Amino acid sequence: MTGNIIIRNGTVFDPKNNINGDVMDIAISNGKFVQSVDEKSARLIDASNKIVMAGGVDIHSHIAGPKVNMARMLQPEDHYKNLRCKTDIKRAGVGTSCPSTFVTGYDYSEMGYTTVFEPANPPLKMLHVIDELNDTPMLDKACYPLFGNNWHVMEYLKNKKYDELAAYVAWTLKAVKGYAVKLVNPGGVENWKWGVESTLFDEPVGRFEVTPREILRGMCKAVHTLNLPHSLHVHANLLGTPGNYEMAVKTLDSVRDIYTGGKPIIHLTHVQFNTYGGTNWLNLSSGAEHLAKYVNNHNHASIDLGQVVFSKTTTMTADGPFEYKLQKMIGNKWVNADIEAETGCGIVPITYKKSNYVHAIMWITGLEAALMVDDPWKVCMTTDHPNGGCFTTYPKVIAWLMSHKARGKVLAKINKRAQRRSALENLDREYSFSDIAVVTRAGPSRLLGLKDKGHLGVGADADVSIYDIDVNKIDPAVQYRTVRRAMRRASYTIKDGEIVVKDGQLVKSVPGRIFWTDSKVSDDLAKSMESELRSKFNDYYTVQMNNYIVAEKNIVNSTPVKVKANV
Amino acid sequence: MDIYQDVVCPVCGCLCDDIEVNVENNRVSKVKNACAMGTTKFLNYNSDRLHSPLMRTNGSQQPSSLEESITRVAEMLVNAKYPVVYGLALSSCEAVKVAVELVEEIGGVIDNQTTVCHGPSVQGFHEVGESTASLGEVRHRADLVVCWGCNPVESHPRHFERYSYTVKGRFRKGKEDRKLIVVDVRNTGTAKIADKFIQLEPNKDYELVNALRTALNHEQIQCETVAGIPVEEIESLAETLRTCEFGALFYGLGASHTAGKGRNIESLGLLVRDLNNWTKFVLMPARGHYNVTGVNQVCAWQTGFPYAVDFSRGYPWYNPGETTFVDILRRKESDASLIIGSDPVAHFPIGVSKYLCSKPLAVIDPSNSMTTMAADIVIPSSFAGIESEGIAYRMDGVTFSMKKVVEPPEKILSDEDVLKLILGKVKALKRLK
Amino acid sequence: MAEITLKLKSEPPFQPVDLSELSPDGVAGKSLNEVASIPIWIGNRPSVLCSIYDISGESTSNLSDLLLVINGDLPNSRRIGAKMTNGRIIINGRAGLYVGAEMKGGLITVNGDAGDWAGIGLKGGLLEINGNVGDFLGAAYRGSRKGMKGGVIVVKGNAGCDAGAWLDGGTIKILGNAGINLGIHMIDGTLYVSGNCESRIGASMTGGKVILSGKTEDLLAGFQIEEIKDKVKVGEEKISGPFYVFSGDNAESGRGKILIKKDTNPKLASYEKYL
Amino acid sequence: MNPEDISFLSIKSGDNVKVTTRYGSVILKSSSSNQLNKRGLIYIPYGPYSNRVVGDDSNSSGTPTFKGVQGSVESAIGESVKTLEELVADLRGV
Repeated sequence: MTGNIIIRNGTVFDPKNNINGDVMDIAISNGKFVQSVDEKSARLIDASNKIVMAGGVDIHSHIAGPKVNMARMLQPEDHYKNLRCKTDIKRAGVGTSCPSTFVTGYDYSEMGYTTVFEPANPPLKMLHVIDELNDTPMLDKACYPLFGNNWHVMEYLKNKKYDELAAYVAWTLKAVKGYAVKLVNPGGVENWKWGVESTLFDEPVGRFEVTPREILRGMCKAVHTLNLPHSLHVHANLLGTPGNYEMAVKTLDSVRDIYTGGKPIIHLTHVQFNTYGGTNWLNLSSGAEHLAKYVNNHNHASIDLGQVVFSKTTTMTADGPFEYKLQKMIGNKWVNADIEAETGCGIVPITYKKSNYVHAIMWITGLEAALMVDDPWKVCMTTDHPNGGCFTTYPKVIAWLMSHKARGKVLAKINKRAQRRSALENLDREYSFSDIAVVTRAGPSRLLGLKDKGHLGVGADADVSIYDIDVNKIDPAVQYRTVRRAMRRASYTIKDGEIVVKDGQLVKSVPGRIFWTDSKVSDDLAKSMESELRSKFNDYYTVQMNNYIVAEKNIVNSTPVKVKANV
Repeated sequence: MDIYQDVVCPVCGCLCDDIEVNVENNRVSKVKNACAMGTTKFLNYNSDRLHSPLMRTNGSQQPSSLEESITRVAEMLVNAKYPVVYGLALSSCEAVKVAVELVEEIGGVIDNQTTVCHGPSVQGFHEVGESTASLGEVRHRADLVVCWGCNPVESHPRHFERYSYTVKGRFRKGKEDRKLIVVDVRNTGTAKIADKFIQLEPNKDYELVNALRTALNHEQIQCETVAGIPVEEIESLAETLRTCEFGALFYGLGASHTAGKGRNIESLGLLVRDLNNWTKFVLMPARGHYNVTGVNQVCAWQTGFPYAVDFSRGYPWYNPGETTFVDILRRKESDASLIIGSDPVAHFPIGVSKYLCSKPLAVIDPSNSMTTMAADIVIPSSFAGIESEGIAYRMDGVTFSMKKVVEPPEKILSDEDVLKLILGKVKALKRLK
Repeated sequence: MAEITLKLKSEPPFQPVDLSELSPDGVAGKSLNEVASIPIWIGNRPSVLCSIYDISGESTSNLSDLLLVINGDLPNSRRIGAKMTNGRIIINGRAGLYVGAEMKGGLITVNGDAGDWAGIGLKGGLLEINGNVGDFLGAAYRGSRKGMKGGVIVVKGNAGCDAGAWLDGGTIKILGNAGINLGIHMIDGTLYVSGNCESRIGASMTGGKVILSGKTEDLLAGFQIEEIKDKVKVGEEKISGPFYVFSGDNAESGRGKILIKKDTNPKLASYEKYL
Repeated sequence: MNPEDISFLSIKSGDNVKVTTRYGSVILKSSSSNQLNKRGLIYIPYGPYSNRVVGDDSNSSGTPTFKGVQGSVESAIGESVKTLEELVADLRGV
């Protein structure tokens, strides 16, 4: 694989191993961190006066799959703004909000990221997702298949067949090579397929006799039963609706009793879009306070931000009805794409403007959530790329988290009415570098059950980012611009022990691996579930069951994660 | 005898995946479940094969070695200042990936059959987007099916029985629960079985859609007929569309190739968008070549653009009309072409075909065609989905892994492998330079 | 006025020639030698301006005082005068695609035909084409809803299809005939056609004004007659009518106006009963 | 072709006709079809013959004008339909 590397005299932030800015050496051999290596045979990287962290880990970023690709096809005008030439190392491509796959990998890598998970995929089109991820270099990747509006799921729940449900989820993850379970607007997308725009939490889904609450609880239990590495990943109902913080809290609270300690069992994603107060768009406000209070008082839940960054971007989600309402409101081009028996999809390009009241409230809401949740281990930094903004804007978000001054600069320029309604001015909290290492590395890795990611301990995957920031000279609260610049282009990115970025430029292209979960349920249960599934498969789908399965030969560096289920 | 089940049919965009193929002594002996088009392909694919590479010397095509032909193609591409690589709708996605890399390497243009097929539909999509669905959604829910300028009965024979009309779905028993409306200029096979046939005047698609949308907005239409159809009939059609429970509008080249082209599809997109304010409605192209959707997908994720991508300045650039093959030929701008599994000499208007033949022309194809007859270099290839594996996309984007059921003839490589050899040679030549 | 003259050499390349750097902005303040080495692309080969043009004259750093004269037919050229902000270009011969694309100011005169996407996304200045022009004159890029926003385009000859698509300001005058989809998706601004016009004028328009002196086929169903007007103004110019005034596109709940000369369009008399 | 159009030309289904448009002309073998249920409509399958009478002007869409092309049809009994080989030779100019 690779030779030995010593990263010398770096200022190391490795919160998982309680290292907080200590100056030390990090040794790498054969793609893993080791105690020490022979100096003579090692390549030395001088990291003095530089920050050393584990490679970045993104828990939620729409980088590949049918909806991302439709969004690419939808917007040639967007690509024209950022055309990338082929080089000796890089393939050509396009940037902006829906970058081509190669560019996605390169840009992430140049920011020091090494692991990115794609969070919403129709199982029926997983071969497409995987094939795009195969073409997304530089990163370790995985997918979260969608289950929130799945007919089988709703039927198992209606018939109270919980073991079979777990077996079905295990089978699907294995068949389509998914990693975690994602719910998007549970029940609401099925209703949308008949044109119904809003779904109540405790009202049965049309023609299926189960409620969104039951879907949430049932799937949360199934994930628990299967011992999946990541908790239930939820995009709640009523996303993008004034007053929806109540639904967010209700969603988290609906599974509280299932928690038995340890890691969180539910991850509420892109909370910014789900944490509004007010009753309509005119009196919209941030509801972050309420959500933060709940998350602070409970340990069964984690969140990621979905921060909005003022820019032209593209919204895309499996939440078809949300995108329908969005296009009605802003009148832009609109894609809706429903998937039989499983899920939906919507896409609307958008430009977030500082002067726009709603957009300004959105910006405030995300940051308030980040600053009001006390424990950074419960928070992951995301923009829900590209929904809140492109992942290339992460350094901006990091600067806002680290600097009251940086936030203030923007706050002064946003819509005045929104400004007056913001609590940001009074939130003095400023993230430390260690906090940043938590919300961009250690935290997401822990939540994803990636034991070998997000830290620099011996035995972990040697994914490293080195940033040109001298903590003795740079106060991030003041010199946030320096931090932003440094984080946009890593001095070094090391992936599996190979130097892939140097001085902010890609120096080597590597394919990365694709994780998926193989949760083993008892043979008898698996067999009976599968035979029943086979008997009705052709009634549900327009493809044969054998062709639904994604073969491992179609995956570049297929990396199954094996766990044992409780059934 | 070997029996292969759940074979994916590599003919049309329906990509039926329930085909059973019997193979005896490396020959397909029997085909079950396929339509006439699919059966014919599996049984007769071998009938007009190319058996050896050919090169034109002194005006006539002579057999040559694979290596020599690969070298000649690579030289042709490296020497060209504006080469075009065209085709791939009958290739696997794996082959498409190699082709995109090759075109990046040579600084050329890559275009595919979309350009003379649903290219205008893609342009309509750029303008307004679309409300669409996987075909199973239509199967389970649609109580109204509209075929606009498409003729599935004759060109996608199993479309109705598997996906859209006669098929039984979860919420629909079959055609008794659905209504079929056909909008076309002629009384096609599909029109003949429709519950309602709206025969419009040629080139008046946009006018009719505009009138329907105006009627949906309850605005007065100040003329007696539009596109040859009385306004009352248009208003009643708008009412039918508006009041269904789940409508599906399939469109074909009858809409995308008539006057206004992409604007027609854009207007259908707007019609369906408007209908979603009343009910649930989806729009879908009925796509022809089995993997034309796949080429668009791979091109889009690798380059940002679905077809007609110009790498001449190092980055991908796209603008139909400028970077599309027909227009490049019409302006006489290309200086070499490599065609993969397509027959543009037969299918492009005569003026541009002539120009195509006047510049160096190479072809990779399993079978003889007018283009192979006109070419300077011909390299035979295997049939993807029959003689080699690979990924293909159905017209609604559902993805399949195609099977290999027989061995290709001796020494015949897949187009993916031929392209890899050309790419290798191109890289070697560029290093020498 | 400082003048630089480019004379096309014999046997120019037939592959696309990218001249996006060729504008007063790219030439101002440069010596002749520097002008000669302005980068261009011939197909996939990087090259320099003097490989296809003989260059003479004298430059100036004062943009507004700079004239580029380009002699010779180069219909395969791309982007002459793109994004120019000031100064003047005279093209004596056929110009290729994207002439004056995204132009912000100054003046371009084409004494000959111009290709497709001339003046696309124009923001200011004057683009004069004394021959015919191709499709998508003053329109928006693929997928973009930002068409021409300001400035003036005058075409002496005919225009192809989709002229003024997504027009959002400024004026386009076509003195010859116009193709299908004139002013489609128009938001604001003025489009004037002196000759005849193919169908679908103002399709999906939401605002702005199209004025037609010549003949057209049917109007789209989304337009309703509003009044008959004696004369209209295009910029400073008064054009005498009478004109039928239609409003629409009602398919898009639009508030655009189409004015069509009554005398040349007796077919449209059928609308008078709705007045 | 529409059956009435065939009678109007005083030919029978199967006789050769000459189709002319502003793009060119081609000799074809006629065939009567009730799918062409209105007079004045003809249909030519996509391919080397239809491509002699359709236009390469794409309206900057990339797609030639393959449909909705106006033209005329006349009887061409005695004239022969070209073979594919002849068409290729034509194209290559040999």
